[in-house]
Amino acid sequence: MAIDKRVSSAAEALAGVRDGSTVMLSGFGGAGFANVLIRALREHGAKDLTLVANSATHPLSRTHEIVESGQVRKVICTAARGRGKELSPFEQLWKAGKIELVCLPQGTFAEAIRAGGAGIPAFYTPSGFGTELAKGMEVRRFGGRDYVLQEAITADLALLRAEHADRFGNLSFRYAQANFGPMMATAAKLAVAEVAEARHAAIPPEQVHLPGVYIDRVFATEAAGR
Amino acid sequence: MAIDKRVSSAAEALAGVRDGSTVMLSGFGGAGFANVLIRALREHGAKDLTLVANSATHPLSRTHEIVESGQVRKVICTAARGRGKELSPFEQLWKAGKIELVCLPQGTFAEAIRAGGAGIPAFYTPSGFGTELAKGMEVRRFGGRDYVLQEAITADLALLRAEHADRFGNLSFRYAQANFGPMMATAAKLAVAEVAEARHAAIPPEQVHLPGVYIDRVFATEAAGR
Amino acid sequence: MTKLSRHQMAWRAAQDIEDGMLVNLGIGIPVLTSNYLPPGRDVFFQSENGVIGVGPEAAKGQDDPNLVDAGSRRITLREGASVIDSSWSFAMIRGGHIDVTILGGFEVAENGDFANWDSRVPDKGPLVGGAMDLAACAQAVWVIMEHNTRDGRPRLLERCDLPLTAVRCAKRVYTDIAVIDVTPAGFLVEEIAEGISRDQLQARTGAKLAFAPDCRVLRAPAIDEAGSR
Amino acid sequence: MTKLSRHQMAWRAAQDIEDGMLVNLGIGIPVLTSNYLPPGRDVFFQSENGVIGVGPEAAKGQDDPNLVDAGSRRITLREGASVIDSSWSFAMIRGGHIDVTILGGFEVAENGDFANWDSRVPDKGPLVGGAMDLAACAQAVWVIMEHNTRDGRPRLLERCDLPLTAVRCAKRVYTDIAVIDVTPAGFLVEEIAEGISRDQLQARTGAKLAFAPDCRVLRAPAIDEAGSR
Repeated sequence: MAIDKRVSSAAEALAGVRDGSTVMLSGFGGAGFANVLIRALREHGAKDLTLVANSATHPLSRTHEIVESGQVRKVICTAARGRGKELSPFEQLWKAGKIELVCLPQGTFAEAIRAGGAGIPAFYTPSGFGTELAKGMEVRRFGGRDYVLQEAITADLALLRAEHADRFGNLSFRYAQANFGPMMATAAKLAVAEVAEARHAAIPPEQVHLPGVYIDRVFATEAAGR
Repeated sequence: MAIDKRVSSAAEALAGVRDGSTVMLSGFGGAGFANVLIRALREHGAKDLTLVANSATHPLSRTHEIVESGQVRKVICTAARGRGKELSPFEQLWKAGKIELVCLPQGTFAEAIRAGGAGIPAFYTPSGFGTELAKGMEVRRFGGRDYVLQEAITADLALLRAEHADRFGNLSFRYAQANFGPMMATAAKLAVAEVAEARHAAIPPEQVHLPGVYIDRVFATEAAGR
Repeated sequence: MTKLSRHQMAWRAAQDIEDGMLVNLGIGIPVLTSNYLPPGRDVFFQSENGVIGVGPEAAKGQDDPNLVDAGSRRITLREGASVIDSSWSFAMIRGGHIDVTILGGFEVAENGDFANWDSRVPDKGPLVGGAMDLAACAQAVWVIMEHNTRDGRPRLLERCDLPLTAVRCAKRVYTDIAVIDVTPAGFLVEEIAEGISRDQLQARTGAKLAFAPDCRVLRAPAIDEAGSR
Repeated sequence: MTKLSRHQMAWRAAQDIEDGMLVNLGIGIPVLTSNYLPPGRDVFFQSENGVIGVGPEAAKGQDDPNLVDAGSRRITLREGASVIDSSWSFAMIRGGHIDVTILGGFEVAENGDFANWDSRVPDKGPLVGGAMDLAACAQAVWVIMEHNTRDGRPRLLERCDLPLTAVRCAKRVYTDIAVIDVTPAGFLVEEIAEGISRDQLQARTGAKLAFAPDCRVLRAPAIDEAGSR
C-alpha cells in the first residue's frame, strides 16, 4: 500500500493519545511551535501529561492553554519564568504544587532528547557542573575536567512544526523553525508534524531536513496540496 | 578582513601539520574520500600518525598510500580487512606489529567522533556489549539493559570531501558523500575540505550542510570558481 | 531434499517484510531480498552510510559515484528518499528506528546470540562495520545463512563458537532448509524443506529444535538467477 | 566620574572582538555589541537557537516569523550564514567552537565563578536557557554588568552569593567603570574610568584588585542611543 502519512484533521492527528503521556513540544525563539496541534491537544483533553518543552511560558506558544486547562502534571524545560511581574499560569500552578518542574541547561535538554532518539541511555556533559541544577547528579572526571551524567529523555508523543511535508512524512523547515523538532521526533513513539503545506509528491532528497521515517502523521494547517 | 578560507594548493591546505598528529579521514561506501588531500599528506610526509577512518583498506580510498609509506603508527577504524586473499599493506604492517589497531562498531565510531566535536567526553552505547570488541570496557545497566562506556575521539586534523564550498568554508555534500565528514570536521582542531568547486559567493543558507565555522581551509580540486 | 538457493532464501525472507517497514539489508544474500518484495508492499531500505530509500542499482552510465550504499554499490533512490550523515544514520539504527535488519550470519545460538563478523580467517584484519549496531539495536534481526557449513557442521547452536556480533538479538533464521524462530524457549521450526524429516533437520542442527504446531513446508518459486542481480 | 552607559559598555566590549571570531551574545546589553564592531572585523554571531551569522534586526514588513534569534527578535542573516537545529547548535557550543560569549551577569568571583541566571526573584519560575552551556563551554566568557547593584553592593566578589551559572569560567568583565580580567591570581584591572581612583574602585569591589602595569583609562565615544537599537 502506498505510504501516506497525511491526516485530514488535527483531531485525527492526535488519535489514540492517552492520559499520562509524555509529550514533547518543539519551538524556541518564537519559531517552530505546533500551536494548532497544541490546541488540538487541549481539545483532546488527555490528562496527567508530562511536557518536555524548552519553555513553559513562551508568549508565542500555546503551551499555556494546556497548562491552564489542568492537563499537565510535570514540565521538563529550560525556561519557566513568565515575563510580567504577576505570576504566569504555569508559575501559579507550580508554586501551588500542582505541577512538578525539572529545569535543565538548554544544551543538556537538547542532548538528552537527541540521546533518547539515538539509543544513548546516558552521557556526560560539562554544562551545569557545580551549579544548583546539577545537585545530586553523578559527577565524573575526564581529562582533568568535571562532568555530570545526564540520562536520555524519551516521550510518547512529539508535536512539531515544519514548513513542508510530503506523504512520506519527510519534512523541510524554514530557517530557525527546526530547533528541537527533529530530535523530538526521533525520541517519541508517535511523532506528529503540523506543516503549512503537505503534498503527495516527494520533497526532493536534498531538501529533506528530517527523514519521513521519523514522522507518523502530518497535518497541513493551511493547504492540503496535491 | 573579509573571511576567505580557500587555499590555492593541496600543500598549503596541509601547512603546519605535525608528526604525531591524529588525522581523521572521511569516506564510506566509496564516497567522500578526500583523496587529493590524502595524497598531499603523503607528500607532506608527516610521520607517526594516528588515523581515524572508517576503513583502513577501502580500495577507493588512497589511505593505503600513507600506510605503505610508513607514516602511520595507529589506526582507529571499523574495517581493516583487505579484499583479496593476500594481505593488504595495512594487514601486513599490522601483523608485523608496526601499526597498532583499534576496531570499533561503526555506530560507536561515528558517535565517538560526534561526541568529540560536541563536548561530550563519554557516552553509553548498547552496541558491542558482550562482544570481543567491548572487552575491558566499563559496563552499566540502564532500564534493564546493558551498555558500554565509550569515550569521545578527537583529532588534530580532519580531511573531508564535499561537492561545493564558499569562501566562508560552508560546505554542501552530494548524496552519500557526507558520511563521517561533518562530524570529523567538528572533532578536529584543523578541518580541511577538498571540494569540486569553491566559490567566493556564499552558498545559500538552506543549501549549507555543514556551517563554515567548522572548516579552516578549503581546496578546490577541479575549479576555483569566482 | 529441496534445498533453497541463495536467491530463494532471499525471496523467502522478503515475504515476511511488512508494508511500511524500514529495513536494513546486509551485504551478500540479504541485499538480494529487495528484488523479491511481494507486490503492494511499500518499504524503505536504509543503508548505514545514510541512504534512506535505497532503490535498484544504477544502470551503467547513469550512476553517480556519490550515490552509493554501504557496500559501495552505485544505487538509485526510491521516491521519498533522503540522505543523512553517518552520525544520524547510526542514531537511527541505535535508536531502534530500524524495523528489521536482515543479515548474513555464521552462527546463531538458541538464546539469540549471533555471530557474523569474525570468522577467524588467520592473519586478516578485523571487519565489523555496522553489524554490531544493527544486530544489537534493530527492532528485529533476521538472519539468512546456510543451515550447515561446507564441511557439514551446524550453524544453529546451543552456544556460538565464533566471536559474537551481539547477544540475544536474532529473532528469525532463514536457512536453505528451514525457517526457524528464536523464542524464549529456544529454536522453533516454522517451516521445513520438502523431503527432509524433522529428525534429519534435528541431526543437522546443534541445538534442540521444537516444531510449531502449524509447521509448514518451506517453498520458494523457481528463480532465474541469471536474470536477477 | 565618567560612567559608561549601557551602549558604551557594549561598545567597549565590541572593541575586543577579533577578526574571524564566532561570537554568541546574550540578551540585554551584550546583544548591543554587534552594533559597535570596529570596521574591518568580519565576525559571525551565533544564536543558540541555531542561527550562525545573525545580521541586524529585520525591518518591519521584511521580517519572517521563522527567522528569529534566541531572544525572539526577528533578524536578518549575514552573507555566509546558515541555520542548524538545537542539537547541532549546542553541540557547537558545548564542543568549544564558540570563540567568545558575551553575557550579562549578576556576579563574578575572583576565581571566575559566574552567576547570571537566578537572581532569586521570589515566586518566579527558573529560567536558565543556554546560559550554563555557554558559560561552561565557550572558549572565552566575557561579562558585561554594572560594577555595583542599584543599592551599591559589589558584583565582583571573593565568592558569588547567587546561584552559579558555571564555575571558573569568566575571563573578562566590562563594567560601567572598569575593564577587569579574571586571572589565576584574581582580578586584574586593565582599564579604569576617568575620575575614579584605584582606591575608590577597590572600595566598590568585593574582592582584592590588582592593577595591570599598563592600566589605562576606560574611554568610550559618545553614543546617540536613540539612533541605535
